[in-house]
Amino acid sequence: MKPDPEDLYRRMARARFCEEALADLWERGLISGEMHLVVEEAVAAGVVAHLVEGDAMALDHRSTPPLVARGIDLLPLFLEMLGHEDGLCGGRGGHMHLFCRELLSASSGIVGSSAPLGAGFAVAAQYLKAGRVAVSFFGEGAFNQGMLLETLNLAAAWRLPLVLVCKDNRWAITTRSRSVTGGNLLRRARSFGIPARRVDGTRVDKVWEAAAWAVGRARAGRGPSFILASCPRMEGHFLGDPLLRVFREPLRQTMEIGPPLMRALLSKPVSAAAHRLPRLGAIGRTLTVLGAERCLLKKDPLRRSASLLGEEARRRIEEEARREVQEAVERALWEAGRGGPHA
Amino acid sequence: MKPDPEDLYRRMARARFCEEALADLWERGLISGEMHLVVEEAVAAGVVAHLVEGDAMALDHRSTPPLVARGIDLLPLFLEMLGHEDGLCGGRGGHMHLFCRELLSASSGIVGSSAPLGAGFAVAAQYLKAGRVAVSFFGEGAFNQGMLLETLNLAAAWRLPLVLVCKDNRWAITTRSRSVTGGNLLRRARSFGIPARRVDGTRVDKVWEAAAWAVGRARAGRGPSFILASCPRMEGHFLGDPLLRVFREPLRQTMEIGPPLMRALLSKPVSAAAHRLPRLGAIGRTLTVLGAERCLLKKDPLRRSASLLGEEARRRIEEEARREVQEAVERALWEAGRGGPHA
Amino acid sequence: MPEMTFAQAIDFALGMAMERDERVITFGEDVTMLRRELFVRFGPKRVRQAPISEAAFLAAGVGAAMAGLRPVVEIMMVDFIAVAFDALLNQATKIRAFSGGKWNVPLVVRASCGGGYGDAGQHEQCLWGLLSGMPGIAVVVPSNPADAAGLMLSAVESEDPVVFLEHKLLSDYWLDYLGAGGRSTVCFDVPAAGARGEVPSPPLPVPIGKARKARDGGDISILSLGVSLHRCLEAADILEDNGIKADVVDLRSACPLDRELILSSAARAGRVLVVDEDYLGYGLSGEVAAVLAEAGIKADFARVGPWEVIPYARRLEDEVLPDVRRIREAALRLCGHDA
Amino acid sequence: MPEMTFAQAIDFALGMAMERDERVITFGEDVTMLRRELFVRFGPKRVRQAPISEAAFLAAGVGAAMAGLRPVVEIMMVDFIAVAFDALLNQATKIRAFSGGKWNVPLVVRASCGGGYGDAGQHEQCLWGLLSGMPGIAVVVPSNPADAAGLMLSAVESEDPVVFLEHKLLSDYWLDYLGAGGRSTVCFDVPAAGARGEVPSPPLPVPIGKARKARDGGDISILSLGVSLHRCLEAADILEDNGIKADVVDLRSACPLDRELILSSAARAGRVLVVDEDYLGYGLSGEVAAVLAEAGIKADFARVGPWEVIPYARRLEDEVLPDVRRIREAALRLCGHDA
Ligand SMILES: Cc1ncc(C[n+]2csc(CCOP(=O)(O)OP(=O)(O)O)c2C)c(N)n1
Ligand SMILES: Cc1ncc(C[n+]2csc(CCOP(=O)(O)OP(=O)(O)O)c2C)c(N)n1
Ligand SMILES: [Mg+2]
Ligand SMILES: [Mg+2]
Repeated sequence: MKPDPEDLYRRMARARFCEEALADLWERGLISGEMHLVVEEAVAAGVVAHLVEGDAMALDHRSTPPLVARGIDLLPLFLEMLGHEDGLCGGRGGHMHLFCRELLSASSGIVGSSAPLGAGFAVAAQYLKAGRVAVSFFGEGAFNQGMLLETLNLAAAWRLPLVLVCKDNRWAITTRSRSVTGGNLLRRARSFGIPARRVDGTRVDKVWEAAAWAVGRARAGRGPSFILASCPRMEGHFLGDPLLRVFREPLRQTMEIGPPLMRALLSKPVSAAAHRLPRLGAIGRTLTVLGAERCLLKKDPLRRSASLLGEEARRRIEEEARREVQEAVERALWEAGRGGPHA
Repeated sequence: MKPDPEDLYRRMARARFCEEALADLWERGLISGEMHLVVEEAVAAGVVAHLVEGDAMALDHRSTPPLVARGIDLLPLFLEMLGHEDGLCGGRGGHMHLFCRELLSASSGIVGSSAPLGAGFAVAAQYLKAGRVAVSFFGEGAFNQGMLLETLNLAAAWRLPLVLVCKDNRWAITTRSRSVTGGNLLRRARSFGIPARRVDGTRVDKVWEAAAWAVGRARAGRGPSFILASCPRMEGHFLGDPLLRVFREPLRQTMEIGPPLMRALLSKPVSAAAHRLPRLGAIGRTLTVLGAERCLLKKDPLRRSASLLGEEARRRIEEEARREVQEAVERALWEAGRGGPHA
Repeated sequence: MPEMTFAQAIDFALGMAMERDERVITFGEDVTMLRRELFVRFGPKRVRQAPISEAAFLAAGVGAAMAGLRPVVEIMMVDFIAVAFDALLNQATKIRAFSGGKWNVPLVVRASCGGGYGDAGQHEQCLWGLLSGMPGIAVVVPSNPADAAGLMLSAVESEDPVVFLEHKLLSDYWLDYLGAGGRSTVCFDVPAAGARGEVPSPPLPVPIGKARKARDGGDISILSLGVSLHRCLEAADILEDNGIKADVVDLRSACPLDRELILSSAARAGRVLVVDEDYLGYGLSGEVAAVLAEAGIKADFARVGPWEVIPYARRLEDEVLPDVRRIREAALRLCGHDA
Repeated sequence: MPEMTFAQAIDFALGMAMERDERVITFGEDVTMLRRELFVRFGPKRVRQAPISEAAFLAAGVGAAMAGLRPVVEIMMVDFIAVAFDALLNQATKIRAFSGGKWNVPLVVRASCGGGYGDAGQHEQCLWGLLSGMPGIAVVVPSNPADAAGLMLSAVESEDPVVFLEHKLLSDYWLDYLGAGGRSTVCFDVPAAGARGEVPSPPLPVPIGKARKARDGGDISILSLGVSLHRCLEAADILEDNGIKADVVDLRSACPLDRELILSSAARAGRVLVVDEDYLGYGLSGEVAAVLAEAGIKADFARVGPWEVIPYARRLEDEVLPDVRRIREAALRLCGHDA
């Protein structure tokens, strides 16, 4: 079996343009609350391309790309984000709690909870629909959450048809995951008896291959597998991440963050200032690293996958996807009475 | 450094005789609730022999042997078991909730909770008392509990002076732990970045050596270690374990357990009885294995350690320990007004 | 009607549900032994042994329920729900709401509960008040075999999460495992009418949220459930000697409450005594008080039950758990007698 | 007295406590950024970054507290306490009781709470009712900077576990992180008097369990806390137009309750309205009703707040969270006016 580059690219493009549209709606204040966006389209597309009807997905707080890559109707999705009663969940779920029963897909904002939820989907598949599988998506930060660790064992002990996909963007909000994580995630999964592969999460073809292996194992009743996909994190933890604003609006943010830090540096006993300087430095370094990583655009998964197909196809697919997303957004805005073209 | 066989034997003998005394009190109905006893004296003694004042212990539902091996006052211990107001905890804790502030030792009946509790003790040691360590004891069944798995990571990430001791008796109540556990526990601990050693938990000298290594690492600020000690389980999960009663009182128990199982075997659709027979067989097998393991007395850790010292010393130590325990029990019964010698 | 023990009645109903509906499965620690008759009948796929990973396997129950099964997940003792609380608070009970009513979670959580045999407060809690504090849940607490069977049937048939609590003093095997251990040297105050009784065969579903008037009086309305209900009935008999006729209502579920029956019984009597084995603070008794107050029923009110952690010593435990003496005294005080 | 934001006041008090007592440490996810000023002052040992392992690090907080530290453990949002519930329910709050009073747990759990910015019901809960349902805990919910600082001081000085809840509408940085994200295109209904105010320097401890009469009336007693308190004050002002003078009581802690002030305010007014942002069922409002009923105060009673999961859409959220309109209407009804 070989990947179909056009199909994969279409999934990715739809996902990316939806993310961009959501960012725009969010900036305009039409979406409330936190909004976590991603550049994880390659992971989403490469995995969900293997799913068929009856397969299930358990998603985390970055749940739109897998849903969009899998082909969810865009209008109810956008209406949901706008809090509209015709939204996917009647406006009651919002972006961290998207539920699509038809696609057997559920998301949750509690870090780690997508793992056991996926295990439950896999239990049902085992019982009701031999050959069907479940996928859980989560971040590397979630890998220290007890219920996820328990699930590694449960999935192995029960030989569940479960694919565990870790999107390793190296950060959990402002924490470098490495600094709070012992050992190594691949070995960790294996030590529970789960076969594991590492993959470059910006390369959709590589993700596709790893997922072919993992989904194939699950369908054949050979139990769970683990995929560790490295991904960039380009937009901070959520939109408007205050740490990234230091770079976008340096003046304003530095004025906000700086003075209290200086006060802390010089607070009593002032003699301690020498000890404190390196700590201030540590904070500064975190900010710098966060900012610098954001600029690693050369790793943009969408651009990288473009090379897998011809220029003409790329342009056609992008155009179609862009049009589809745009129409859905406009239609959603119009239905929400919020100033679409016909408002 | 070499182990002191007399010291170790004394710790073990005290622990064993206390367990026997508790079993007796329990049989006489003077102790209420569940009562989990152990033949894990070698693990307890081999580990706690390394502890000094200011070291802490977090214990599970089998918490008397480490306390006794460490030298806790026996009278308040027995009074606690009898529910007396002068007991270790005023009669309010009981055998699963023994707290001894002087020895920085706390037990908990929630499986797995001794791991993070020990981590907290280790945090305090790190902060308040450099060179002091904490030990967590737990069973192999607890190794699938999320908070314990999280603690492996936390201990590694924070480089805590924590010794994690797993008493692997291969069973969690009636469940063969292997049948619900993926991978391998030693690898599991190592995959979190925790150095690990396996040891025969019936050989106090071997346990002592492993503990010397682990406690030494912790004292030196080199972080957590893991010891996997295999132990027999000779008394069922708790005293009066109904599954073991099948062997002790075969007639009565078979009458209780048998007929409902036969009804289940022959319930509608009766045609299914053929499928059901092997399941009945599985239950029978579990019972048999549980019963058989109970009889592996040749692995009794106390007898095995006797060979480490001369006959005369063994007899002397046993006699002293037996006298001490007996006196404490009698005194406790007398204070509890429950028919000791002076009642 | 056959007579059964409380424990038999529950597994009788569960077996019936499993026979009727292939989607009903059960899993949890030690279930192949605890539910060995069901294991023999339905096999390892439908009666499945779990590792000691309540957080994962309860959340897996949520997922399984969403994807078409009807899992009955056993958490050995309700106290242990604490390690799996997220699966209830943030997952199971949120999904119908978050999905705009489009997705539901037909999950039963089965657990033993309650004290009176000396295991102390980490293993003898009731927690139905705490559990009832999350929207979207039902918490049933049967007090006799027929209700136990009927409520188990209804729980399995419910489209939304139900916690089914099985009191250890009523379930002979739990009490034997945990309290007696085959000893004849201990005895426990087991309410006979709760531990054994007639059960319709096949069992009749008992609707969740319908209370039952267990005794008709009119001078005072005593509300309770589970084991405490039997203590109330005993106290009510004694109260007759003081000329007090008591209504005793078996609430049957801590949540939802049967407002209608509570209000009618309370309104007639003008005096309400809530007897609860769960912690009194911020729980069932408070909710009852609020329901009464909201309805404008200004009854005299009192409650009997524990404010504190349940101690180990049997004597201390008896002082904390609701007993006949304290129920009677509280009732007398409410009725203006000197207790 | 210097003026501070609500958020500044908390860290001001915590910084003071850390300066005074070496045993005070804080850990949790992202604390080196969230508490970066404290990090600069006290370093990585006393302000320690944790993995996303709430169950382990909260239980580690219990152990650390038992062994001589005074940890302030941050659980980013109170909703996440569900994954660490055992550490509170079965460990922290049990140890004083189980040890016969010989060992205690001076632990502070700090978490943000509350809604009104569109994050929906898995991230906007209050849960103080649920938390108060376990014996041995205190749950404080400040409504203004001075109280926030004073209660934080008392929490750190407490010998027993205290949950300190910081409402996200009052804490500017939380609201910015989670709601605004630097946007000028959204706005939130932030009560000005709660988000900023004078704080004594050094801060004065506010005793835990002492309520405050925030407004004196006498026709009706409105009881609330946190953000809702400000909604009540606003409603009370409007109620004056209807000739109704309202007591407004800031409970300050969901547990313990200040029975004295509640009873005196309720007894005088004869009408009690509990306004709660936490789920109404089986929580604070019920406990208040029971306290009143037990004391024989037969007041007219109503409550305003959510019965259900908080929905995502801002409009729907507004319908569920207590607001001035519904408070006013409930008060009018209680006072016999047509609302
Ligand atoms: C149990 C729990 N703890 C903390 C949080 C707050 N939180 C939300 S996202 C996040 C970071 C998650 O990191 P990771 O799993 O790596 O995912 P990423 O955001 O990097 O994609 C945290 C700590 C939460 N939602 N749930
Ligand atoms: C969280 C939790 N789940 C379940 C139990 C019930 N339980 C008590 S002991 C036990 C078995 C523990 O097995 P293991 O850790 O191997 O210890 P062992 O009893 O074999 O020494 C179980 C399941 C519990 N106490 N806590
Ligand atoms: Mg990440
Ligand atoms: Mg074991």
